[in-house]
Amino acid sequence: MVALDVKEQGSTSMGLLSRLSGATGPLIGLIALCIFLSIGTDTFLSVRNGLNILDQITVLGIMAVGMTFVILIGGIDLSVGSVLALSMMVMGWTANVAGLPMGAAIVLALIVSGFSGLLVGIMVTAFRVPAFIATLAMMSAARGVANMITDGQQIVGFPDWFMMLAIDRHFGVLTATVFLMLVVVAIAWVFLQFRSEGRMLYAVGGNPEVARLAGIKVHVVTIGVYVACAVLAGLAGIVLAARLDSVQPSSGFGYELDTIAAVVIGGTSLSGGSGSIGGTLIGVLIIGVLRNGLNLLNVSPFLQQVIIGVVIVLAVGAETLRRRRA
Amino acid sequence: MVALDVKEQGSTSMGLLSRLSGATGPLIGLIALCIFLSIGTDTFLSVRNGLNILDQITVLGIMAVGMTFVILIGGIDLSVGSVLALSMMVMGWTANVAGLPMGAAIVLALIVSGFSGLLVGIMVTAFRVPAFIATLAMMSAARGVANMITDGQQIVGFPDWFMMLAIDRHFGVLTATVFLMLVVVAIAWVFLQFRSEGRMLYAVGGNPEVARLAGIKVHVVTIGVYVACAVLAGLAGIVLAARLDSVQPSSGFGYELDTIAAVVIGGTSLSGGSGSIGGTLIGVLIIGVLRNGLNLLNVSPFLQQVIIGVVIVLAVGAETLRRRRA
Amino acid sequence: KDVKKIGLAVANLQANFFNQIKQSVEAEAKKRGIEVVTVDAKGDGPTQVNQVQDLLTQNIDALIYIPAGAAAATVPVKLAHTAKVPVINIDRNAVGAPGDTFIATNSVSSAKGVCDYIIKQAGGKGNMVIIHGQKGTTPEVDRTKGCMEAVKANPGVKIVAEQWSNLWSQDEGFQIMQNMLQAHPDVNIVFAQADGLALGAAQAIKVANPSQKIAVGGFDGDTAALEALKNGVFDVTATQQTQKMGRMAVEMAVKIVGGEKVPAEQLLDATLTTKDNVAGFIANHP
Amino acid sequence: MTDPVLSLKGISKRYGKLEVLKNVSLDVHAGEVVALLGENGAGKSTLSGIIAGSRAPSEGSMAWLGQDYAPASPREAIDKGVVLIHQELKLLPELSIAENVFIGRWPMKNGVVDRAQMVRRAQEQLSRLNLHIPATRKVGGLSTANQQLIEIAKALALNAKLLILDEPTAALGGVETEALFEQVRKLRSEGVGIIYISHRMDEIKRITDRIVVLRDGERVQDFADSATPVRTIVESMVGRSLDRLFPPVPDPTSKTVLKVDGLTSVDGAFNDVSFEVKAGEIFGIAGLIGAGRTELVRAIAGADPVRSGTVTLDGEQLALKSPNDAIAKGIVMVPEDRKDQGLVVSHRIGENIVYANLDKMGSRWLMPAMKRRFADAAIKAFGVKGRSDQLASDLSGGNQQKVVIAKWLTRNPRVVVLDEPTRGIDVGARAGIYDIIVGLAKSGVAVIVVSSDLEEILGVSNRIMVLAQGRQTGILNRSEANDVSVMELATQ
Ligand SMILES: Nc1ncnc2c1ncn2[C@@H]1O[C@H](COP(=O)(O)OP(=O)(O)OP(=O)(O)O)[C@@H](O)[C@H]1O
Ligand SMILES: Nc1ncnc2c1ncn2[C@@H]1O[C@H](COP(=O)(O)OP(=O)(O)OP(=O)(O)O)[C@@H](O)[C@H]1O
Ligand SMILES: [Mg+2]
Ligand SMILES: [Mg+2]
Repeated sequence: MVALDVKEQGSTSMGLLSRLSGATGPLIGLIALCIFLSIGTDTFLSVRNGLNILDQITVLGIMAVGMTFVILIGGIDLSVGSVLALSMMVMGWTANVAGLPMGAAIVLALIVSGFSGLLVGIMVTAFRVPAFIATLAMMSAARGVANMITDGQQIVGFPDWFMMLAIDRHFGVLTATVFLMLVVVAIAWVFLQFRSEGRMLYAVGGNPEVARLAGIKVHVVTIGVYVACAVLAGLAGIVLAARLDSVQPSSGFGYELDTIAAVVIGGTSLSGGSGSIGGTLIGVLIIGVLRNGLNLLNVSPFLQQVIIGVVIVLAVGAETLRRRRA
Repeated sequence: MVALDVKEQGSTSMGLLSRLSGATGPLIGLIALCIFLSIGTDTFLSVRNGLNILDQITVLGIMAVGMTFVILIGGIDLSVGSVLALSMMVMGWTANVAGLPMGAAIVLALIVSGFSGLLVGIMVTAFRVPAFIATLAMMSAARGVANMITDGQQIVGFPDWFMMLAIDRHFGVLTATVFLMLVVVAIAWVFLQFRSEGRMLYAVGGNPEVARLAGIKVHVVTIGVYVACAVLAGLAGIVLAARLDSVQPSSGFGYELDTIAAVVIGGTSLSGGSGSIGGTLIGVLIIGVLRNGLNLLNVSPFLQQVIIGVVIVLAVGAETLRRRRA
Repeated sequence: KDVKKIGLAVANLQANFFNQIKQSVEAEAKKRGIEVVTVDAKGDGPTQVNQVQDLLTQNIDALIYIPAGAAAATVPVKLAHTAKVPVINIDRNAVGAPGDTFIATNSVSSAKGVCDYIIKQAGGKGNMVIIHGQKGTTPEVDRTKGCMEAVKANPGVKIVAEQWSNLWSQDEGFQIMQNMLQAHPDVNIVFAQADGLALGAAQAIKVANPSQKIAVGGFDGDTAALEALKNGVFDVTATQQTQKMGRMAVEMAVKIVGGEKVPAEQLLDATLTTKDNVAGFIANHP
Repeated sequence: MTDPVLSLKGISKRYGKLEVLKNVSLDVHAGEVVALLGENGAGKSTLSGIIAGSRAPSEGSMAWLGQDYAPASPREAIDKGVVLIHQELKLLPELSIAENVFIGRWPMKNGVVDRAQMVRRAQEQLSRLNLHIPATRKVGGLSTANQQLIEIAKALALNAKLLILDEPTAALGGVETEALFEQVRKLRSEGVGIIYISHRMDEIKRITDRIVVLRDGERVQDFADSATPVRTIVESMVGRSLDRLFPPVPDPTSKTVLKVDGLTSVDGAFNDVSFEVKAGEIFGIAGLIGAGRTELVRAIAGADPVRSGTVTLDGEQLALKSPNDAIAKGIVMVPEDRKDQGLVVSHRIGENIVYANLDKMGSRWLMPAMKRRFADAAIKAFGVKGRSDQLASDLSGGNQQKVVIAKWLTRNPRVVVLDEPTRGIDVGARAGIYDIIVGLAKSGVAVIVVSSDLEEILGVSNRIMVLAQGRQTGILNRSEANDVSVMELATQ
């Protein structure tokens, strides 16, 4: 009865559940998955494993936030994996080859990432190249540049404090990188829910022409979103570098599909205009928990691929069934 | 003056140019690319290299036809690369492990491929799972099954006649596989242009609700299209097996993006309802010629990635500029 | 102390070389009654870090680590050592954080052997092309180094073209060779840095049907490639002792956990394999 | 009288708790035109959808030619001869006109689509409606009016026995309407039963044999005689007495607010247009379909670029590069196509109202309660039947239109441009919108109204500018303007 009341309210007032919009099905899926794994293994349900999962989803989580923005405005970004690699190589080269301080290297890496996003944004707005093509091209080009920086070689050995960002569990709980991810998610959530710039993304994604006629600068919003997505991909690259204590130009290969999958599993519509950060977080967690759980269950790698496919469909299909019943 | 006349006609009657719809820019790009490579290398412009390029695009070409159908109805198929591998492994296992005749093995491989497409079609229509998610799931699952068939091992050594399909140049010109691709392209073109079932794809892609109200069975069309795309991916797998005289479960990795890129470069809109097989052929040729040419120019692999990105954007951007001027 | 559970982190099961090691490890462990938990990083370094974390959560007694990515990452080894789990590295070793022992093939000398052989086949002179593996990866660098030693020793050999593959795959080998033959029809020596690439190259040569004889060398000794070698599809490969690597890895795990000292590095030779000696390798892969 | 072709008995339709149709019974005979009238949201389109097989009734039964009739799909209805022209355009922009006309049932020859025959037959249908554009042209890029005509051609090609026209003239001007009526009369004489839905009372009286009025989903009254006074019909529709449609139009001030000088479009849709609008003035723009009125006002509102000419507001020459510039200066527009330009239909109406005011709220935190308060105030001020958390797509057309206007007026604009402000809006609501227009003028705003409804433009404007093929053919004062003088200028 109580549950019913909450739902009633949720659908009329802008309650919590309705804020997750399309993600209630996936949320149920996530909970079911966790319950199943807690029963099926004796290692899943532990603080240590929980923290491991958080560690494991940092990179995906940060990238998925940027991708949520892009998909909300009805775009898509296939270049995130390559931009991540580019950012890593720029940072590694600046710090270890050019010998600049780490802080400067990180800033430069983020600037270069942002610049690649700017190029994509300009292609999409000024030259009307479909986002799929513009970012596919950037995916190829950024990977090429990342490779050219060191002629395909990796760079290892950063200052100790840098690596410790991904390892030291402050207060015994969160590493700096996990904390960073949580901050990024929180800021993005507040931005999308409560800032007028955030609401503009929904308007642009809902119908760009309506948004333009309502006085929203659609081109500026679009470029801004691609820059933000690229900078976040770059930031994910820095996190990855800390996690691996090395950078290599082949990093992040294939991450674009993972990232898009996380966002879409979280209920954000690929046609734009509807979705939420909360949903994306659920999508990221589903992927993270699933990979972790299948390893803990000692499922053979090939069978894992099959199960991942099935669970993704179930998580998203559950949402449809729920809606149909409602 | 004559050119102008043709254009005028093209936009009112259904002339050749208008049938290529969004692909005129890319066609110009393709021609420019060929001219550049003919001048830049002394090996590009030869019958033999032309035949090589045809050989090299067979697999992509066959898959791109199926993908054109899918994208025309406003869908997307990320599973083609995995389905290709699945088809190869089913064929290899049936022929070399189970010891059935080659013909039966090929038929079985195509049936299995079609079945995977059927599953996707049902997920998309009956359970309203977004095509992106349904095919992403199938991409993972089909790859897993392909791997499980031989526990990740490859299978080599098929009957000689089978391998010869990809080698023997009949009348000194076309191999059987290239001929097969041309036949597939021709049938698809006729189907889309002149059959009412083909026109239904445009209607469904243009607006499924309108199509439904006009009495078109949208669900049936959708399922049919995913089955066709999967069968063509399976057929591409057979071609690849003949070409390599072996099958391995890792084949076709990453082909989905190549295939989608070819279709979209060819002017088919990702939002569905507009596009053509002719355009797709141009898209496939651009990718094929580009890869071939860059190797002939002996460009380093990293620079190749950058150049491929730039050319893709230019080919598609040219279309926009052309339209804006018109 | 006994070993009950071993974690096996494989770089990429899609590559036959790694898959063979995996199968050997699992077979040997089964014989000894040890449970193996296998994870596949599909070639991605970060994924492998995640997977090693998951393995450690399951309280494994030893970790067999085949690094993914272009070069070995240090973090998995550090993580394992923090959890007091010994690490056996196979194929690649990280500079900053080596495993307790490292088992690998001496790629440089083996590659030299392959190139010596194909150059000799071609009569000590001619036009040579190299189809590299993924640029910048350890095997690519080492195999190039070894082969170049052979090339330098034969001044009659001229390298006319080099191309790099991304996935070490047969398809790529085919495409690259086809284009190379187009640009340089007079090639007579081909070194492909993996058997997949070599098989693809051989197929491309068959299609082009050139007048001269072209000597093709590969590397790895993949099961399928050995069959092909027997049928004369290509000329020579260096068979890595994958079965032995797997067996040794399990053995080392038992020894280290039992408190024995083991050498820090154990390099195995890859055996030069031609049509003459291939039968033995097919019957019984080393 | 003969037996009815279609007979509805006790049809009800519920969406969740909402009862949209209540126990409606209706007979339609061969060769008669039945008008179905009612306010926005009365359930007219819902009833049409049920008859045409695109929705299922919750209760009740239907009979077609004496047989039980319960179409499961539109296709089934079409095959029986029941054809609906939807209120919303149902065309595929990427396909040719001919293919749209025959969609799903393309003529075939030897297993392939017979394009020649298809184009020829489509062209015949077009010419029945006096539409002279090649049937091979793509539908995308045609004006709304032309698309509406194609929609009608599509239905004519189906050889219907019962034709339902759901607001077919909403996007049409006088000339096109005449062509349509001619076809309707012809079909009637051929024995086709017709249900005609419209909010334009003058049409109803001219074309229909019998009037059925729906109110809140109930059949409330019939008028067998088309001589019934309009006022009686309208009062039956709205359920209260309505004293007038047009409020008295106030006199403008003498202060010029907007000055347009020599404005010329990039693509030639309008040429060298000059006029002034004073504070408190309602400036009408009339013309035939395709005269370029929409293009002109879009340019003034910054939505389209211009080739030459200037727009001056309160003496300041504006550089309008985007709608954002215009809005910032106080020029706002209610566009002609509310579904594609006015509203994000898949979003809540509260959000839609907020979208137009984001820059004003920019520095503040958008708390849900605040947004709701803001939106509710606007909704209430305009009598929108709906709540701020309802999806825009769930509102009736008229209520959607009110939302589009409402979203601007919180900004206190200097110039308000309304393009076809009452397209598809019921008489009762229309009076409300005219009140809003006059209210704006009274508060000193310069109002520009573009309309294809002559009665409307004569009823609310202080002055009327007429365009013909992109040229400005004259500006008439209220005293000199009547249907004859306007049509004369429009056809020059
Ligand atoms: N899918 C739906 N879900 C919920 N309510 C709906 C739905 N479709 C229509 N309605 C509601 O049903 C009522 C009747 O709508 P309908 O479109 O039939 O009105 P109408 O008489 O055609 O109005 P108009 O003159 O504006 O076209 C409206 O209140 C509308 O909000
Ligand atoms: N999207 C478009 N693309 C190209 N031409 C267009 C487009 N829309 C309108 N036109 C053309 O511009 C001219 C004027 O357009 P439109 O019919 O909208 O004028 P209008 O006077 O506002 O009429 P309406 O009553 O339809 O609003 C016509 O010649 C029309 O064909
Ligand atoms: Mg209606
Ligand atoms: Mg207009």
